[in-house]
Amino acid sequence: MSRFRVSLHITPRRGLLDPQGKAVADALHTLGFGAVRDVHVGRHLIVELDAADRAAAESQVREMCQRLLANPVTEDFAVAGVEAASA
Amino acid sequence: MSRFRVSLHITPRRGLLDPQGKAVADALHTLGFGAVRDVHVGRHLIVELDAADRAAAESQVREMCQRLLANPVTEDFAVAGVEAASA
Amino acid sequence: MTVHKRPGDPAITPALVAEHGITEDEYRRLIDMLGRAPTFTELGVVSALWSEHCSYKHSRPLLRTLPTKADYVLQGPGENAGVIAIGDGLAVAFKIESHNHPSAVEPYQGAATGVGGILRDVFTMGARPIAMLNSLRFGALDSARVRYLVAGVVKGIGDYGNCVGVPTVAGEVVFDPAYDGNPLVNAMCVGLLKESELMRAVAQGVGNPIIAVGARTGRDGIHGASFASEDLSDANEAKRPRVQVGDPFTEKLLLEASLELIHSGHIVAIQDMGAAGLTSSSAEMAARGDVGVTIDVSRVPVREPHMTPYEILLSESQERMLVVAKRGREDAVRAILEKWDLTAAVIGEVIAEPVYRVTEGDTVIAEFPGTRLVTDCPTYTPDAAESPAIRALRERDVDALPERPEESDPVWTLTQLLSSPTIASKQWVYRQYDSTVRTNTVVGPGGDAAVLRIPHSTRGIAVKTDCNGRYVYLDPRAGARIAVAEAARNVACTGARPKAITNNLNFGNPRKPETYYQLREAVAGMAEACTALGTPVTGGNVSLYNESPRGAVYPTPVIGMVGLLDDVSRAARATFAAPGDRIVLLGEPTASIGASEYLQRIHGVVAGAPPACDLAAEQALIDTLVEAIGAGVVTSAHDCSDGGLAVALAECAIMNRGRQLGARVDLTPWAGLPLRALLFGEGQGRALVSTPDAKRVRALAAQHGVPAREIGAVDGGDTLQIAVGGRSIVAKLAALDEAYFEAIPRIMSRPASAAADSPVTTAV
Amino acid sequence: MKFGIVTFPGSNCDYDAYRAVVETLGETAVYVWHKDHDLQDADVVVLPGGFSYGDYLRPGAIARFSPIMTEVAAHARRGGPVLGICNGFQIACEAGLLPGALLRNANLQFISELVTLRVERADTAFTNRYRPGQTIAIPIAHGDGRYTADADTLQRLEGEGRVVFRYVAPPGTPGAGEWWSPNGAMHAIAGIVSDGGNVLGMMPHPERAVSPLLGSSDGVGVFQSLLTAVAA
Ligand SMILES: Nc1ncnc2c1ncn2[C@@H]1O[C@H](COP(=O)(O)OP(=O)(O)O)[C@@H](O)[C@H]1O
Ligand SMILES: [Mg+2]
Repeated sequence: MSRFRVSLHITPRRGLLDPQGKAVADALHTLGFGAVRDVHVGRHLIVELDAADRAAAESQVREMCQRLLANPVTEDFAVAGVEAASA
Repeated sequence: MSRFRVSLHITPRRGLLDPQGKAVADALHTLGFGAVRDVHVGRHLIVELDAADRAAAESQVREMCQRLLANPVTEDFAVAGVEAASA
Repeated sequence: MTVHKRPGDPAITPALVAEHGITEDEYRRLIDMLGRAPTFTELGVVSALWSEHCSYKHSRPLLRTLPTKADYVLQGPGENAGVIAIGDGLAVAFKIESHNHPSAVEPYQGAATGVGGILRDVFTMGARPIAMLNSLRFGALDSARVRYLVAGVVKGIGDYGNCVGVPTVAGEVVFDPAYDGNPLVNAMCVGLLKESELMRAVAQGVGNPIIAVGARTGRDGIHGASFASEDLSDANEAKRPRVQVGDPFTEKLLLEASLELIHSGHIVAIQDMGAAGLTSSSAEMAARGDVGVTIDVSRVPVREPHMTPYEILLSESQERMLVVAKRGREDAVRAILEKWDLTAAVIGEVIAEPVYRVTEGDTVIAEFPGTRLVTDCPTYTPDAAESPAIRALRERDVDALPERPEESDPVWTLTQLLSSPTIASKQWVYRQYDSTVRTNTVVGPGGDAAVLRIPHSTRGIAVKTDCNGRYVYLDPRAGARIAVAEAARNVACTGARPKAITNNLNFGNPRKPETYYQLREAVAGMAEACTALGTPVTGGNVSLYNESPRGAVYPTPVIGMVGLLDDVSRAARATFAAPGDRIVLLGEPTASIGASEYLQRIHGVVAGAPPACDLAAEQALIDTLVEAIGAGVVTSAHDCSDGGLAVALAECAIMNRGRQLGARVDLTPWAGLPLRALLFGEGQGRALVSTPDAKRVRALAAQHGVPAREIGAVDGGDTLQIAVGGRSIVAKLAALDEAYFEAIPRIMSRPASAAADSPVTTAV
Repeated sequence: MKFGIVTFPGSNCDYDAYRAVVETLGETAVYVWHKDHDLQDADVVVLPGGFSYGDYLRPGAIARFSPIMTEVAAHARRGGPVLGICNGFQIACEAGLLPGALLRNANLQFISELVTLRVERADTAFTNRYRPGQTIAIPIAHGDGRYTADADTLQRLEGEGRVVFRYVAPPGTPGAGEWWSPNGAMHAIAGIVSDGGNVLGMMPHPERAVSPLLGSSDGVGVFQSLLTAVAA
C-alpha cells in the first residue's frame, strides 16, 4: 500500500446557469480586468488515500465521485492528477 | 491577442481547520472508503481571457487572485494550467 | 512541586517578556507570586490571562461602579452570561461579545467565530439559545475594502447562526469614516432556561475529572486574546495569529450535547474555551470555585502533530468546551458526546492542593499558587483628560450653520437622510439572516426591537442593541445615557418593559488620557441611565485598542437591552397599521440639530452637543408606552431617533413594504422652531404612536406627565404630508421607499475587494 | 395520527415541525434519530429543514446516506407520505426520491423572507385543504433553493402536474400573481411531488407559518391536508 493524493475537478454542467462564475466575471470587469471573457467556478477536491497503485487510487476516487462527491444531475467530474504522497 | 483558458486551484491554507474536508472524509469512511486519509475541499476556477501570450495570461490571472479571487488570509492559490482556447 | 523548563524553550529575556505584552512591573509581580522566574509556558499563560481581554485591567475599577442588582437578576456579571428571571420558573440568559479584531483581518471567519463564541457563552449556562442580535460599525461604504468587510461580516454572521438554527432577529449597522480600518462586530445571544437548570462555570469537588469536549486543538489564534489588546497598527501585522475557522455544524452538535449533559446531572461545571482557550477556561473555573486544578496537556486531543504545551494552552481553536464532571460519570459523559459524534478526553482533575498546575505527562511544566493567576492581575486607573479638540467640536454653534440651497425643499433633505446608509433599511443585511427558525419570532428585524414569544406562555421578550457613537464621541457621558435610553425606548415601543442590559464597551487605547476619559465618562453615563431606568447590568464585554493607523474609533458602548411583555399578542409594531388611526407624538420636538445625522449627512459636520436626555422623562415615556400598548389602545409605536421626527414619520409610513400607508400631519404648533430642527433634530424621549383612540392615549400620557399631542392621521394614501405654519411638505411614498430600501443594495452591488484602497474620507 | 420527524446531525427545524404537529394540529409526533432503522410506525415522515452535516459538500449529499434513509425510501415505496421541507427537500432530491437538484440561490446569498406561493394543485395529499390557485404566505430561509432539472424532467413535471407550489409576485405589487422566483428556481418552482404523489419537497417552511402571531398561518393547511389524506 502507498499513499496517493488525487486531485479532482467538479464543475457545474455546461448549459446550467453559473451565477457564481458570472458574478466573478462581472467583478473582474469592474476591477479593470476587461480582457476576461468568461469564468466558471467549480470545486477542487484533494483526496489522500492508501491504494495498491496509481490506477487503483484513481479508480477508487472515481467511485467516490459517482457515489458522493459529484451530483450526477448537475455536475461533471474529472480526475486532474494523481501523485504519490508521503504517508 | 489570443484567447486562453487558465485553470486555478484555490485551497484552504494548510493548518487552518477545514471542516468541509473533514465532513467529506468522515462521510467517505461511512460509505466504506476506509483507505481515505484526508480530504480538502477548495475551489476550481476557469478564467477565459484574451492576452498577448501564455505568460501574460498567467500573470494577469495571478493578479486577479491577489485582488479578488483568493482570500489572502485563509486561502492559497495555484495556477493549474494555461491552455490556448478558441475565441 | 518542581517546575521544569522544557528543552528547547527560549530563555526568558526582557525582550521576550515585552513581546508578551507584560510590563516590567507586571513581570516583577509575577516573580513575586511564583517566588522564582517563570518558564516559557508560564510566561505564555500569564500573558494571556493578564491581557486586557481576559483581565479587564483597565476597565475593572470602572465596571465595579455599574448597578447590577434587582430581585429578578439571578446571575450578574462574572459568569459566561447574565441571567434574569421572567416568571413561571423560567429565565433568560444573555450576553454580548465583540470580535472586532478578528473581523478586521478576516471578516467572514472573524464574524462567524464571534457568533460561535457568544452562543457557547449562553448555552453553557444551561440555556437554549433563542435569538441572536448583532451590532456592527463600518467605515464609509464608498470604499471597496469596506464593502468587502460588510459582505464578509454579514455572510459570516448569517452562515453561522443560520446553520446552528438560532434566529437572528435584531441589531444595528452604522457606517462612519471613524470606523475605517477598525470595524466593530458585536454579537449578542439570548437564551431561555428553567431557573432550576441554571448552570455555573464553577469548578468543584476534589477528584472530579476535567474533560475537554468538542473539536480538536490546533494552532489557531494563539495569542488572540493579547492580540485583541493591541492597536491594529501595521507593525503588528507579522505577529497576527493564525485566523480561527468556525465550524457551525460542530457547534450545533456541541449545543445539543452540552444541554443534554447539563440536564443529565453528570457534570458540575462547563465553560467555553474562548479567548486564551484552555488556559483561561480552566483557570477561571478554578478561581470561581476557589479550588486547585491540574491539567495534563499531553492528553488534550490535538489536530496537528508536535504541538507544544505553550500552543495547546493558548490555542483558540473553536467549538471546544471544558467540562468538570462528577467523578465516576466519565463514561456517561462520553456516551452523550458519542451520540452527537463528538469526542471527550479527560485531561485533568480538581485537586485539594491550592495550585493551578500544568503537566506534560508526569512532568510539571507550569504551576501557580492558589487562584492568584486570575485574582492577582494588576488593575490600572490611567490619567483621564478630555480632548480639547473634541470639546471645541461639542461647543460649536452648529445651529448657526447656513442651510444648503437644496434644503429649501425639505423633501430633498428627507430623501437624503432616508438614503443615508446609517438610516436606510438594513434589509440587505437581515434578509441574509434566518429570523424565523424556532417559530418564536413575533416581530422580526425591520422595526424597532424584536419580539419573541415564550413557548407555552402568553408572555414574550423584546430585545434590541443600540448606541450612537457620534453622540458618545461628542459627549461620552450624555452619549452613553442616550444609548441606554434609546435601547429601552425601542424595547418599550413594542410594549415590553425594559428589564436589564448587557453591554459591549468598544473603545480605543485606554492609556491615552482622552480615551480613558471617554471610557470613564461613558461608564458613568451608562450607570446613571441604568439606575434611573431600573435596568441593571448583567454582564458585558470590553474591547479596547480599537484603533487603526488613523486613530481611535468613536467610543461605542453598545447596549443590549432585554424587556418583558405580559401579553405577546399585544406587541406593537413600528409601522402604521390602519387608515383612520390618529397619530400622537409623545414627547417634545427639539430646537437643536446638534450631533445629528442631518449635520453629518447634509453638511459633513460632526459637531454640536448631543440632545439632552432627561432620564425621568424617558422613564415616564416608557411607562406610557408599556401601559398604552398593554391596554391595546395603540396600533403602532415607533421611537424617534436618527434623522429626527420627519424620518420617523416616513419610517412609520413605509417600513412595512407589504403595506405602506400614507399620513397627514400638522406640526404648526411648533412653527416657531427652526424648521430643520423640528424635522430632523434628534431630541430624545419621543415616540410616535398611532391609535384609534387618541384621547385615551393622551390621558394615559398625562397621568405620567408625558407631553402628548395629536399631530395628524394615517390616511392610507400614497404620500406623507407635513404641514407647518402655512407650508405643506408633500413626499411621495414611492420616492421615500426607493430612497430607504434601495440605498444599501445599490451601493453593495458595486464590487468589493480585500485589497486595501486609499481611504479618502476622514472624520470631521 | 403520527408524524415521524427525522433528526439528522445539523437538522434544526425538527423542533419547528414537531411544534406544528403537536401544538397547532394536536396530533402526535416523534423524533426519529438518523442512526436508527425504525420509523416508529409513523404515518407521515418529515425530513425537516436545517443544515444536515453542515451542508458540507452539497446540501443533503451526506445525509442521504444516513441509516434511516433506507427506511424512509421503503416507506415512500409503499406509498407512505414523506414531507421534505427545505433541507429535507434537498435530501429527498439527493436520495433520488424526487427529481432535480437545488443549487445555490441565483443572487448567491441566503434569503430569509415571507414569500407568496400559488397552490398549483389542490388535489394532492399535501394540499387538499387549499383552493387551486390560492395564494399563501410562507417564509423561506435558505441559501440553496434554486430548483434545477434538465429540460425533459421539467417538461415531465409540468406535464404531469407535479409542480405543487410556485413562487409568485405578492398581491399588491407590480406583476402580482406572476411567476417570480426569489432564488432563481426554474419555472419559479417552490415545491414538487414524486410521480406517486406521496413525496412532497418544498423549499418554503409551512411549519413556520402556523399562527397569526408569527405573521401567517397559511402553512397549517399542508399538515391538515395530510390528516385528511391519511385518514382517507
Ligand atoms: N445587523 C442587523 N441585524 C439584524 N437586524 C438589524 C440589523 N441592523 C438593523 N436591523 C434591524 O433593522 C431595524 C432598524 O434598526 P435601527 O435603525 O438600529 O433602529 P432604531 O433606529 O430604532 O434603533 C431594527 O429592526 C433592527 O433590529
Ligand atoms: Mg427605533
